[in-house]
Amino acid sequence: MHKLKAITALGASDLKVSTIGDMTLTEVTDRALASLSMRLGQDAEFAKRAKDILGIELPLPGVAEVGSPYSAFWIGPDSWMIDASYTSHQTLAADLKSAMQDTTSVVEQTDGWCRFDVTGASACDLFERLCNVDIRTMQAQTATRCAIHHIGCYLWCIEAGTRFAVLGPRSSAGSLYHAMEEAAQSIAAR
Amino acid sequence: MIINHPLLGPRDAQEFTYLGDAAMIDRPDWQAENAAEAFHDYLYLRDNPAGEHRELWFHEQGDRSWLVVTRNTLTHEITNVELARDVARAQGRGR
Amino acid sequence: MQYSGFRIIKEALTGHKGWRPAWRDPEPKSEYDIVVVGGGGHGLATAYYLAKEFGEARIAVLEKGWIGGGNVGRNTTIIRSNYLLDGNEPFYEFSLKLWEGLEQDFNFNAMVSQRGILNLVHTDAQRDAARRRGNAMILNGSDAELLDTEGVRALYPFLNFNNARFPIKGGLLHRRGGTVRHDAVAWGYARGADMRGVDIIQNCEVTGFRIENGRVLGVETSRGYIGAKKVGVAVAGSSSRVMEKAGMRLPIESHVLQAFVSEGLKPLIDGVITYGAGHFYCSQSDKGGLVFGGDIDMYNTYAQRGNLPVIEDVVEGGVSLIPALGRVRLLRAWGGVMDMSMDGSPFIDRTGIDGLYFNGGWCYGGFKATPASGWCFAHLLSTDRPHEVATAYRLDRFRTGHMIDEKGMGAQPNLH
Amino acid sequence: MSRQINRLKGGLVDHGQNLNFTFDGKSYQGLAGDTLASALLANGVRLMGRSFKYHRPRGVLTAGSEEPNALVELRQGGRQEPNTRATVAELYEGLEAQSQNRWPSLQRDVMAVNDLFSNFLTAGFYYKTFMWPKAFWEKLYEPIIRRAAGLGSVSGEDDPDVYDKGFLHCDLLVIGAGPAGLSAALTAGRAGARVILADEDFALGGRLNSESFAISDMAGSAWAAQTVAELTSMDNVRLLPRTTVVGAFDHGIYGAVERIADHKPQPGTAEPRQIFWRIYSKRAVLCAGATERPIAFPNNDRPGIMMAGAVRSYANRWAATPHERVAVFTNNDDGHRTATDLMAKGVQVAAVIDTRADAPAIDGTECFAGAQVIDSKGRLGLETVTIRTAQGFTSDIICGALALSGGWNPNVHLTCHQRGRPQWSEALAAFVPGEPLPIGLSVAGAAAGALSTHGAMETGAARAVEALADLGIQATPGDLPQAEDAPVNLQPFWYVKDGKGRAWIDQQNDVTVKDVKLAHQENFVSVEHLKRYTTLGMATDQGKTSNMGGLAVMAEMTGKSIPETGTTIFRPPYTPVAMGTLAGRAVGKQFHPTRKTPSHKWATEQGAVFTEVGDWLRAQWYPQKGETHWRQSVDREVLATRNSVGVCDVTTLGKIDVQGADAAEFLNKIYSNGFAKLPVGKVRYGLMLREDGIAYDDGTAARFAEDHFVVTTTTANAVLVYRQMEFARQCLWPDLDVQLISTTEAWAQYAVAGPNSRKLLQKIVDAEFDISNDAFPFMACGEITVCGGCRARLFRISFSGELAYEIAVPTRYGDALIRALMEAGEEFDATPYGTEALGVMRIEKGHATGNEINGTTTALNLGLGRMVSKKKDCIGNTLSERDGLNEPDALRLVGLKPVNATQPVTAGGHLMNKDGPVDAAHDQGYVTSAAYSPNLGSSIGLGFLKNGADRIGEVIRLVNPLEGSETEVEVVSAHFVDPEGERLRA
Repeated sequence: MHKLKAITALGASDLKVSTIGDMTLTEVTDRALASLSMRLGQDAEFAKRAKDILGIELPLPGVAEVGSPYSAFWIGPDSWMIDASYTSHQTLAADLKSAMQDTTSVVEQTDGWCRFDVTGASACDLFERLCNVDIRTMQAQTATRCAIHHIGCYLWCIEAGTRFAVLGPRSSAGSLYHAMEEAAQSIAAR
Repeated sequence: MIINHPLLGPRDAQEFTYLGDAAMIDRPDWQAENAAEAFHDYLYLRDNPAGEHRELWFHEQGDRSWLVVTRNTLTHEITNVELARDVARAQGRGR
Repeated sequence: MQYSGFRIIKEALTGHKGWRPAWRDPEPKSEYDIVVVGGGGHGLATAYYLAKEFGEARIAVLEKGWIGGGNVGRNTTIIRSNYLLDGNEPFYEFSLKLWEGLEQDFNFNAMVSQRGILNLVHTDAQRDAARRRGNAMILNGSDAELLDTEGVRALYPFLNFNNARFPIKGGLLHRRGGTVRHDAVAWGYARGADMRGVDIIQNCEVTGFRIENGRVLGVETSRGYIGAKKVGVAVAGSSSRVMEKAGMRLPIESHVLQAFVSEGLKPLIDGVITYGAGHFYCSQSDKGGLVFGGDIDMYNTYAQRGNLPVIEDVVEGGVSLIPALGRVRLLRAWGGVMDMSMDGSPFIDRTGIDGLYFNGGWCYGGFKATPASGWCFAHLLSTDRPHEVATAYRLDRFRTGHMIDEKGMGAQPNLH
Repeated sequence: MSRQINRLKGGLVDHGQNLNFTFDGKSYQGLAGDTLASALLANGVRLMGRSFKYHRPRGVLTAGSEEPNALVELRQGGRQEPNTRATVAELYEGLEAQSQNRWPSLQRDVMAVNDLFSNFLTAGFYYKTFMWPKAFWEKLYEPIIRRAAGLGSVSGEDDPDVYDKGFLHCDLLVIGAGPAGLSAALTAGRAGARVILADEDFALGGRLNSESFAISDMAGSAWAAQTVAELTSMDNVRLLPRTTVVGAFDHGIYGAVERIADHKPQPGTAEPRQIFWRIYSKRAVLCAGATERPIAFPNNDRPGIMMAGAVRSYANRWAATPHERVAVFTNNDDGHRTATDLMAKGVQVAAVIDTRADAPAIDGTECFAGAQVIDSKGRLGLETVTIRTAQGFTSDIICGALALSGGWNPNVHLTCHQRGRPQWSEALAAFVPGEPLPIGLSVAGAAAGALSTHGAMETGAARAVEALADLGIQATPGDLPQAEDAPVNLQPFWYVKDGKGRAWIDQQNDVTVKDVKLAHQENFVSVEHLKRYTTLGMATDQGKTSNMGGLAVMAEMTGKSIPETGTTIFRPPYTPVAMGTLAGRAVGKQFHPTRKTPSHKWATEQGAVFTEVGDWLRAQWYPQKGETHWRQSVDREVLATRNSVGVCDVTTLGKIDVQGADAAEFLNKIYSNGFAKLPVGKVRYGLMLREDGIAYDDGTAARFAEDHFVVTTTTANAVLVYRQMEFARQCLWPDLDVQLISTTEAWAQYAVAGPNSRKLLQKIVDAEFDISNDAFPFMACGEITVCGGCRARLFRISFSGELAYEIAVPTRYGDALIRALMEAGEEFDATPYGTEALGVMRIEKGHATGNEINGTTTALNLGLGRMVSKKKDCIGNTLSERDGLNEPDALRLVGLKPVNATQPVTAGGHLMNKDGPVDAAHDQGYVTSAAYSPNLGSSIGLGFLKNGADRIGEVIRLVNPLEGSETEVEVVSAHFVDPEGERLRA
């Protein structure tokens, strides 16, 4: 293991967790990410190899497919984000690339994103104040892009109504977290 | 405004960046006789209709698709939304 | 009839029976020497100067609705001569000089008020750009001062100096810039033109041009055919629609610019302030309302209305710059359709058709340009030669590569 | 403490709960459930404000948000709120209100002198005078006018409250919770649709709370309460009281303001004052009710003269009357309703003056049929009205209040927000919603012209059923309860013609019948001209109570019908909105998100000074002990880098990952120079043009594999370049096999520059990677590991002109890497440098950045003409050949050095020939960038100079009239340092 010590997107050595009202905001760093983009005209071979290596179907637009060790959600035409445990981060992109070969462009994304999970009964009230998503009808295991405080994020519904993950650009982690915290305090003040 | 994304369904237009007339897809041949004139007309002249307008929107805070949206410039009513890539291919653009 | 304080007293004492129409509503004649299409600020100013400065007679202004109903009636009333490029600054300086004598010239108080315009800068690069601009202004005979933070604070202590995301590092002050009572400009020109015999014909829409052998003979209108030796089109907002009737495609797109006014307040903002880190500029009218605006809605439209994203974007900038505005109420939002040109600069030029002349592409700079636009268009219509300060405003400049791109945004109209 | 002398029994106020408040410093008591207006009336206060122009004493006219007169300054300091309508300000304990637009006091306002000169201050008088002498307008007249104008004042202090924004989604949005809105919501709610019901009032029910008639067997207000209770119990219904829907925008999006804390002294901790909701509705029903309109007559503006419906509201809902003796002036049955209700409450009704010859008699008071009110008296409040009977006799009637009813105008406002035009209804003598309605919006109840309670409930339910049917939701209107269904019995009557004195139409802006007539006389006859010339309808009420009156007078003048004369269309917002609400949280430091670099934490520890670069915060310089001026720090950083080694965080540069079989061909089309032949393991500098041939952005592309490049962009253009590349990929060359994704955030990247940079890197790059000059020459790139196995990318590129590298690791290790570099670099005095030193060194090296690539310059201007290939198709090359972009004396990028080394070179200065005039006509160019070069020991600059390439060695003038400086400068090569580029290859 190398000598460089990681810090969190919020610039600390340990994770930020705060409980506000009935909501808990948790910084998540133990996931590794890589994006798969299908090469032109590789549809069949791509799908086959993806199924083999990932063990899950690559999901349709707006959908997240959860599995182990790999989960995936759709990020654009012919493009998916693969989510795996952080222990695999050193090799995730390389492993996927060697499995997918020339059917796919693979890009390591682990450090492109910060992630904050929100749990609690008021989670819907919170996101109602944060982003333009019909949060109350959002089904478990769906994911969508949205803007929170002008920051482009992915919103991933883990349990409908009560548990969500927000993936935002890492450099804006502080502003993103601040916006979520302020909104949560506003909800809790009711 | 709300743009009914062919893949994602209704999305607020605020997630998109606007470019303009879908004729921007029809980039002229750089080796043609009248290339200079053709590029001038392509880049600078517009129909700018008061009514139905085919235009390019980029889903910047979304899936990064370029869309061709058919929208009425008098009422803002949107009657059709297509993936620009499909439109470009249909219009004969390739490599 | 000459307007004056004495006149008001006389009328007040005699029951105001003597006031006459500010302009007549004549029936259109069958032919004119010069027909100006468009009864907005530019069209009316053109007619006024044609009659007053160029000795032209037999002039008509054709307006499809009511005069002054376009952008001269729906703007944020700012006048300024603070342009960067040689193609522009002499023209706008000429315009500002005309503003400075306008009311006495057309005997109508348009409340020209040189309250000063302050363009704030928030980075060193912006300061360098402001310096280049300020120098260009001075070299063209305009005025400019470069203020530091303290200089700005002295003018506007209530700006956000303590808690700003983008700190105020100074500003470029243009003292001769200011505001004008916008409607009064249209009315003043209309009255002045009418007094000089110009026929202002409202509710008269041009439906086509009669063109033979490459020469325009007249216009078809909703009130019948009207012959004309020369036709000048000044219909910003509808330019593409009207010129299409003459078979022309233009380097112009139509976009909506929203503007806003607050409830009336006791004096708060003395001059005009533009925010350099967001889309917001603001002044206060004599009546007390804060008049402010920001960026266009970005999509092509002919609807004189906008949508929420821009409204919120503008107000976010406003409250960030002036935190006290949080308590001020926005009273009314409206939209004007802009001729957005391909380089952000206008056109005053002949067309491929003899006797047909075009004035348009003003983006959202049209109001301040009204006097010079009218004068230069009148010059072109009367002499067939461009006025010296408007020689760059050619329709073919994109073909030859002589763009006048103040913002450096290239051929994307909604970015200018 | 004054007593509540005009407080009645009953109503919806809590007689058991007194609330203390002050108005102009005087203490009063009101009741829970009061508004400021109802509480003042109950306390016998009729005078509440002054008019805009003549400063006439004014009282409350209405009981709602359309109020033009009773405007006050609420609260103090940063929370002071001007122009607050007393009619909608909920009373709370300790409320403090001040009257406004008067001096020294409301009772004695010296500006009232204007009223004496009103005959001189007619409509538009100011357009005709104040022109001589010229200078006097700005120096004398205008300042006086500005001070006199305006209404309330803001404190100028920062608003201490916070505001939220939010997004709601529903099947059906019901706007207004009167009888129509309640039955629409009930119908839709019972059908299981997702419903939002919003109403501006704090008590839902609309007129049901103000009228005395029953619904089936219970009071209207009781039915409302019962219905609200049922709706509250439904999970699929969301009630939004205190919420005004202010605008109807495209595609079913509505803006709404919810007042969370305005009915409290101040918001609780972390509580927002208001929330601005964007409501996304599939369908909407407008149930906004109607606004009663006055009848104009001479001196019709005295405190105590009010709308009849408002008088009913105050009596029935708020248990208050403006006076113990009230008269009524009406042209329809509503006036009679007011008289009956007042008498039932024990208020004395002096008389009912009804313009209709066939007006019905009324028990308990005299009704003068066919009569008119032709004048009124009372200085600060109404004392008598003068009437003319049908027979033509005039007589005075003593009364402290007059209730006016001229009929009702449907509240069509939101139907106009998308430029729909109302239509005239002869039956109602009013405008009703007209086509085109905003898509998805329908209208019910009084807003649609169904003015009876029954009609409101019926249409409300019907519109809901239709709207849901569109959505495939089956709904049935329940059985409607028994409710009042009186026909509209009205004889249009707009203003009293003969009679002396001014008759007000727009009370706030002081527009009278005479003003409208003058506008007509001067040919300001189109409705828009009328409005703009007289300011009719331009006040804070936007003409809700005045537009129709003005239109009617103008119609009479022109001899046309009202619809022929025109309609006035309404613009958003429906009622004025606090700007704080529209700004939400995006204010102050949160105006934009803040992007931080991986070294931010470390740099903060070093005491770095940061600067804004777009949304990024970057270290500008790193001051050290003893350095008192930023120049000392920057000079030190520059020298240390050039003499040994410096480190700079360059993470902010855009990084775009380009992969695919056609990646190289794609880049060939994006960049003006060629990339097809770039070997794997190499980096190349690339120049991008816009399609118009102007330079767009520059950067590097590193080839990691045949089918894999990493492209860097400038910080400022990262988003734009990515957008343009996606456009090219999807719209121009859709069949190229290329995939793009931004990885700007994923990698922490540092420039390591200076003669010792290799030695430093060799200490952290893992041994198996040879980065010697031979193995890893200038413009090499590769994937390596550092610090014992951390994956990294190494690029040998140089912005400073020194032997230099850029090294990237996954972002989370960026903090550790900068610490590792500094530690390993100690022996070389490795120095962190910021954006200032970066700028100095790139200027010394003549590298262009945003100052030079400014959107108007070409490759030729930049001296990069050779980089535009003519042998291939790439964006911009065709139009870059236009004459105007290739003139013989075109601007060329040059270096500039002061002849006198002690003088500064000023960025933004203009260039003039050594001799000759200094003016725009002789402008030779301008300075784009300047800095002090500690290596050359003088200030230096880059600039664009006409035909500059051929003028090296020439001495010219740098003029800066803006700051009064002029400097002689020598034109030199832009490469001040190491022009041969030996260092970077070392």
